[in-house]
Amino acid sequence: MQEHILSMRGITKAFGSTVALDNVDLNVRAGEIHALLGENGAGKSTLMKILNGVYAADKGEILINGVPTVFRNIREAMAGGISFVFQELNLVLSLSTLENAFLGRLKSDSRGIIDWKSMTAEFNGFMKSIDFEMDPGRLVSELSIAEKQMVEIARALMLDSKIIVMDEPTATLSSEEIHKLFNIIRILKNKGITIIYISHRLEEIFQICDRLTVLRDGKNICTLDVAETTKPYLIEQMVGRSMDYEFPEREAHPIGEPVLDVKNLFTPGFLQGINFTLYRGEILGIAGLVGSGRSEIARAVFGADKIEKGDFWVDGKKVSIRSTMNAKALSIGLVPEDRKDEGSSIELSVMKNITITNLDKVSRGIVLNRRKEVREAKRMVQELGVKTPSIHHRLDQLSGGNQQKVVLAKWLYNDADILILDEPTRGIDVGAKYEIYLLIYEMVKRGKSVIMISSELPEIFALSDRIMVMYEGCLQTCVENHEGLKPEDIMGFALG
Amino acid sequence: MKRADISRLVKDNIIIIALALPVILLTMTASGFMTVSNIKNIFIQISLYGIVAFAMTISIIGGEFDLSVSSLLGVVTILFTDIAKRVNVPVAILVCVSAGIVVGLINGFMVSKLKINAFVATLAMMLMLKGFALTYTNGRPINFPNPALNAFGNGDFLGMPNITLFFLGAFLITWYVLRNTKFGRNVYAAGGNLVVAKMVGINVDFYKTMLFVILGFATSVAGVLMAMRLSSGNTLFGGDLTMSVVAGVVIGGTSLSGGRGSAVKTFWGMLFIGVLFNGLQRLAVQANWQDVIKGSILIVVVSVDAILAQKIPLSQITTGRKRKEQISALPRDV
Amino acid sequence: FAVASAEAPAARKVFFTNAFFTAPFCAPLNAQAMATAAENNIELTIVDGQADASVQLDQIKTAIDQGYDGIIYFPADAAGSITIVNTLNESGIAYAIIDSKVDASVAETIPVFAGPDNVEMGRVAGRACVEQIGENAKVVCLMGSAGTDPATNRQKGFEEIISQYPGIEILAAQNVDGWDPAIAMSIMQDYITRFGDEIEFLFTHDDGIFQGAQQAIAAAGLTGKIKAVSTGANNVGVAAIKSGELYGSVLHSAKEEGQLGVEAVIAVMDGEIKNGDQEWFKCMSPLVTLENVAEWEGWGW
Amino acid sequence: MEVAARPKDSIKNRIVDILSNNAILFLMLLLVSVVAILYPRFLTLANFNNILNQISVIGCLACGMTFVLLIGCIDLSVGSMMSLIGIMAVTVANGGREWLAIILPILAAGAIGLIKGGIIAGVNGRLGESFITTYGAQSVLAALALIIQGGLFMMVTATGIFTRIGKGANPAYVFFALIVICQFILTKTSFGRKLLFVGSNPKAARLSGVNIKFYFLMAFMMCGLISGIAGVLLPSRVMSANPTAGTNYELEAIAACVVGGVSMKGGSGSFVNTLIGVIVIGVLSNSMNLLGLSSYPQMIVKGFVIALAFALDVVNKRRQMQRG
Ligand SMILES: Nc1ncnc2c1ncn2[C@@H]1O[C@H](COP(=O)(O)OP(=O)(O)OP(=O)(O)O)[C@@H](O)[C@H]1O
Ligand SMILES: Nc1ncnc2c1ncn2[C@@H]1O[C@H](COP(=O)(O)OP(=O)(O)OP(=O)(O)O)[C@@H](O)[C@H]1O
Ligand SMILES: [Mg+2]
Ligand SMILES: [Mg+2]
Repeated sequence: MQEHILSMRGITKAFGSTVALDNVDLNVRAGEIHALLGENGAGKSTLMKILNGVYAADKGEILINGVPTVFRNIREAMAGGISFVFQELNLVLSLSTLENAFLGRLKSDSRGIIDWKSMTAEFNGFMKSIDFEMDPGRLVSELSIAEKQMVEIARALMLDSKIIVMDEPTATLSSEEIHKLFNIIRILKNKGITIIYISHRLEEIFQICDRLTVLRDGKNICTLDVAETTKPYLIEQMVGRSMDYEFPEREAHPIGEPVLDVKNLFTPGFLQGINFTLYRGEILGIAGLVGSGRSEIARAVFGADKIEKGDFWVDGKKVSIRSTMNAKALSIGLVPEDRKDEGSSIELSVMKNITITNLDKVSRGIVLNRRKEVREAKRMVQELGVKTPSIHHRLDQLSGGNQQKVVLAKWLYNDADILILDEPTRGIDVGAKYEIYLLIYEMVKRGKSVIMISSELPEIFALSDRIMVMYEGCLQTCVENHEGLKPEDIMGFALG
Repeated sequence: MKRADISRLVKDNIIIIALALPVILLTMTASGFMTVSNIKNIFIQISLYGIVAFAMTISIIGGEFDLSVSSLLGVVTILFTDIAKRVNVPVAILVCVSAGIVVGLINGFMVSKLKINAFVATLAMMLMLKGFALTYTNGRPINFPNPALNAFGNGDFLGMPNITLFFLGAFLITWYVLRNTKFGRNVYAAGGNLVVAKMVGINVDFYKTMLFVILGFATSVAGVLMAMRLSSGNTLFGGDLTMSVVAGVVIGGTSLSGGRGSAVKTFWGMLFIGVLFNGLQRLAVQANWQDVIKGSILIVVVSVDAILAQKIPLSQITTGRKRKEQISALPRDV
Repeated sequence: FAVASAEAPAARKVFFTNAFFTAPFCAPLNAQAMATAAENNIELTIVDGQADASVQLDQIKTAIDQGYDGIIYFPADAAGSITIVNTLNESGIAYAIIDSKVDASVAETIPVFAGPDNVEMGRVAGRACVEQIGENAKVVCLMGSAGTDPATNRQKGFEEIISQYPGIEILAAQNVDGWDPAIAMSIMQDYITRFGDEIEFLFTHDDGIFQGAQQAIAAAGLTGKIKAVSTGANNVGVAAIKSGELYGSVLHSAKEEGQLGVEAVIAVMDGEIKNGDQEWFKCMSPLVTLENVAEWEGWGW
Repeated sequence: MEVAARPKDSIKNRIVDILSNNAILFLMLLLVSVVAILYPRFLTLANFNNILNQISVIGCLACGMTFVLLIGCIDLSVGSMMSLIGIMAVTVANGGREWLAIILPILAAGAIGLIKGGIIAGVNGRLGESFITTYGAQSVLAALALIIQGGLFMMVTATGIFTRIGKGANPAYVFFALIVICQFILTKTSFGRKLLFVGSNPKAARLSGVNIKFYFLMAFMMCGLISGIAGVLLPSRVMSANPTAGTNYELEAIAACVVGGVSMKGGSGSFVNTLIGVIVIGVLSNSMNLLGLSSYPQMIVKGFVIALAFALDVVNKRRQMQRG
């Protein structure tokens, strides 16, 4: 029996009437990479937040190296040698990348005067070691979400902790960055550092993890060696039923006339003359590396950003899209990649978030019909399997994946003809992803069209009718998704 | 220089441009504007409020706001004159500075520990302080005719008004602290995003409290100087302190939503207000119309600032990967 | 053209910092000061002292720097005037104080003060009170804004008289922030709740305050039951006197004060008065009642 | 979905719950009882009427302010707006057109609100921009109020409808009606819902296809209109207009909203919160006047009560957090 560097025993935590954790154990051996798995809302993040003192457990104890320990806040946890990459990005947008990377532990001399030079050196050194180009002076507000994620990771990894907790660090990264990240994780492991790794991307578990613990509905299901298990078995443990496939089978669906034509789209300083067409009933995937400009296209088409020039045709008519209102009136919808900042209002209830995209549907004149609104919201919650105590709970009381489902629900509810999904399944568990894929199929079968941006190539492959590849603001290619197409082909384009 | 660079330059320095305009106009129209004595006058006018303005800059960057300074200033002038009269000046100074710090501590305690919204907490403090001062003096101002102190309050040192030296000192300290110290940068972090600051282990309660303590301290210094300058203490002194100071800070370009701003900005902002007020008086504009002009200018400056900020989308400020230029690692804001 | 202007003596320039520029009382004061100045070939600039001695000090320093011929100073408060008076004295500029007195420590250095005798006004009101209600009665007072010279001294004069009659009791006295009629009304409503019909007499420091309080009195049906004396005797007061709501009001003529202020500074500029002379251009303070209202109407504003 | 039932709370726990959930109201009840024991007249209909009469003007202002706070802005110019509107209203009313004197100034106030909202929306502003813009507007409007009538105090000489709306309980009816209407708009219409959403996260609202500029505009217009109503009520109540009548009312209005529980960050709160805040502050002032506290100690008590109310509220929230 190896020694446990961390063991959490009998942890129980309830939020109001929701029991998030029920008598949960977690035993982590020194120097291993331990995966924590479970559906959305299973209690993974909550368990980690109990470890670092954000929440106090109702019951249970935490032992570190066999010594009972309670951290009252993150400062104590960090001092105790544990660092965290949280599920939600924790960056100060108004500060530079460098400062964010050293947030909370700025280097200074004894008088408190900051040593910019050595911090810059350390940061550049670290970035070089993971082969990721990043300017330390850029404001974080100017970074794309993936770059932000890298800053977040850098911060935790540079800390030299004994234990590093990573809550879905790869949810917004594409395979290139993930590859780089894994390299550094392996280096850390060789140095004897223990890592707790949370992810919904199961293949990652098999790539780097040693052991894993599965939670379901706040309860322990099992703890296994990764080598001894298989993906289908894992899925069964997580979801509670067996799933043969991760993706629903591609069904042939009729593809009609063009619904959206984008010609010569330029955005200030980035997109360089993008041309593409979207057909009725089509799923158009957009692949590319982090920062290649995929989100930029989505935002431009939805009228969210100012464009330099570009023409749009919807249903064969030339239209001008100057604002999100224009786009919405043309029955275009966008699920943005940043759910917290742009996708939702976390202080408002689930229902209010869902119905905001189409209040007319649930009101007579301008007066809301509450019964109808509740009914509609409940229907959406049901359809997407959002796990929430009620539709009147605030969004920030939901788990990360469930928040993402609400953001999706919001636009599915509006039932737009053209739906642009920017990383729609970010942070969503396998089971729920499957449901969402079914919903997307459902939509296109009803004659809607979908543009799907995703950093998960398998997802793009499994769903898209055609795949567009972006590289540094330029459209590299647009290919039919047929049997013979290989991921390497796409990666080739994506790398320039 | 690219167009984007020029517009960024304009945007970052809008206040200096806004300042240059009235200065040029006034130099041309009002005789005696560009004289040493008048420039001195302008600095004297902004010095005492300026001391508080720098402290307010720190606290606004830290995401907090203090309405109670206006009452505190009055209380300090009263305490100072009263104690200086009854005991002596050093004790009076000591009491005033401690009072400022204690008020800051209480404000800080209410905000960081009791989690009372800063606006409400300091509003409550404002009422309590004012009530205290009025009860204490029964509403009557206190006089303290002391020629030596008065000479200090109104005097010069090497051609520089004494109170302006305090102002410049406050400026330099604030500038340095915000830019180069751990304390300063953590204030930016706490103001930029409190939750995040907490999540990365910054002791935000300490920082929040310090913001108010610094404000209390600066206000007590300004109050003592004001009492010396006017040889009296009065509850009504500093009635418009909060608003003028916040206006100066924000006009300078420090964002009220926290996390952004700098001492240099506030310096220009206060100077702008000083030039404007002085100029309007020199041009013999009648009082009501002075208010109309002042108000309109505030609106215009803030609007222009905000519009310029929008005109340049962030993606233009730093271009994408293709044309990425090296930017120094130093924080942008300072 | 140039010849014509050479004949008339160049207009002298006078600067006037009015601490309570925006108060309704000051509107006629400013207007009359402008008129008197024009009659005397003076260019008058009036600025708002914002009720703040610090602001006024800055204004006066700038004005001295600009080379005005004379300054009229309406102090925000007595204590705050020390530095300002010293500054004025040092500069050698001609100046006059109006409306509110300066601090005792510098009072001996000033050339001239133009304004009312607030203590005397309070006394007049006090006597009127005794005359009205006799030597046994219950009184409430609504005073002016806290800490101001008129509020302090009018009450002082009033209480000086009242204190001679042990039978007269002051039930309550409260400052009305900003001389605001709406606040006066609320306070009076609460007084009526608190004391019911015990209140026999009301002393207000301003006709506007009385006007607000009167709304509460009328709503409670106590008009005529509560006798009242006010100060000001302006249009508001005169109207109330005529309608019988108000027994009398002690005149404080804004117009007269504006005129006296300008005349005072002219006298100093002409060298007729020197610093330290402590002249007092006193405003009249008769009690205006129904009997003599015709005589005094129009003196207020 | 697993939902475990919590053990039934003990009676004691439940009482503490009720108390702490309504800390402000209980604090007020306590105060009322103390004053009522000392001054039995406190609990009379007449005094009740007085309180209603006293809170209604500031209540209307607070009601308008709530719109602006809900959208994450602030309006520092409502006080001087009220002064200006009062002067306008009395000028027109004394000219004999009393209905016009009621309607015209309110519309003018709405127009001024639109201008302010237009600026804020035009610059995509929030708290900071609205702070400075409306601070500037405060100075402009106050000066205009002084310029229009030469800074004079004006008596109301009209005798008709204009003088009646401010008498007795009428202003209170206006105030309550406003609260009911606004609360309805906020909670029961799509307009109110979108307003709340914009206040809570303007970025997300924009990306949901909401015309956020329109809502900024409307919030300020509503605030303007309603402060216009306050501006008409005030001279009708006091029977005079004063060019500086509204000085400092804006802070009182904000205080009332915030004490009642409207958040300054936008997106959270309702008109019921405002109503509670206005009543608490009104009752407090009234009882202190009755207790014979002079205006200086009154300030201390007011400040203390505001802080205390909030501290209790926070303690309550923390208790709930701990118990999950
Ligand atoms: N602050 C909170 N208040 C109320 N309920 C909460 C709160 N935080 C989490 N919960 C609830 O606790 C449960 C567990 O949430 P948690 O965030 O731990 O899930 P998770 O396993 O991390 O899921 P995901 O994969 O979606 O991130 C969920 O049902 C959630 O609704
Ligand atoms: N707000 C912004 N300000 C400045 N630059 C930005 C901003 N948002 C994105 N960028 C930059 O624009 C480029 C394209 O970003 P975009 O978000 O479109 O990329 P993406 O392909 O969607 O990749 P990601 O996976 O990072 O979302 C990146 O270099 C990014 O740094
Ligand atoms: Mg989670
Ligand atoms: Mg993207």
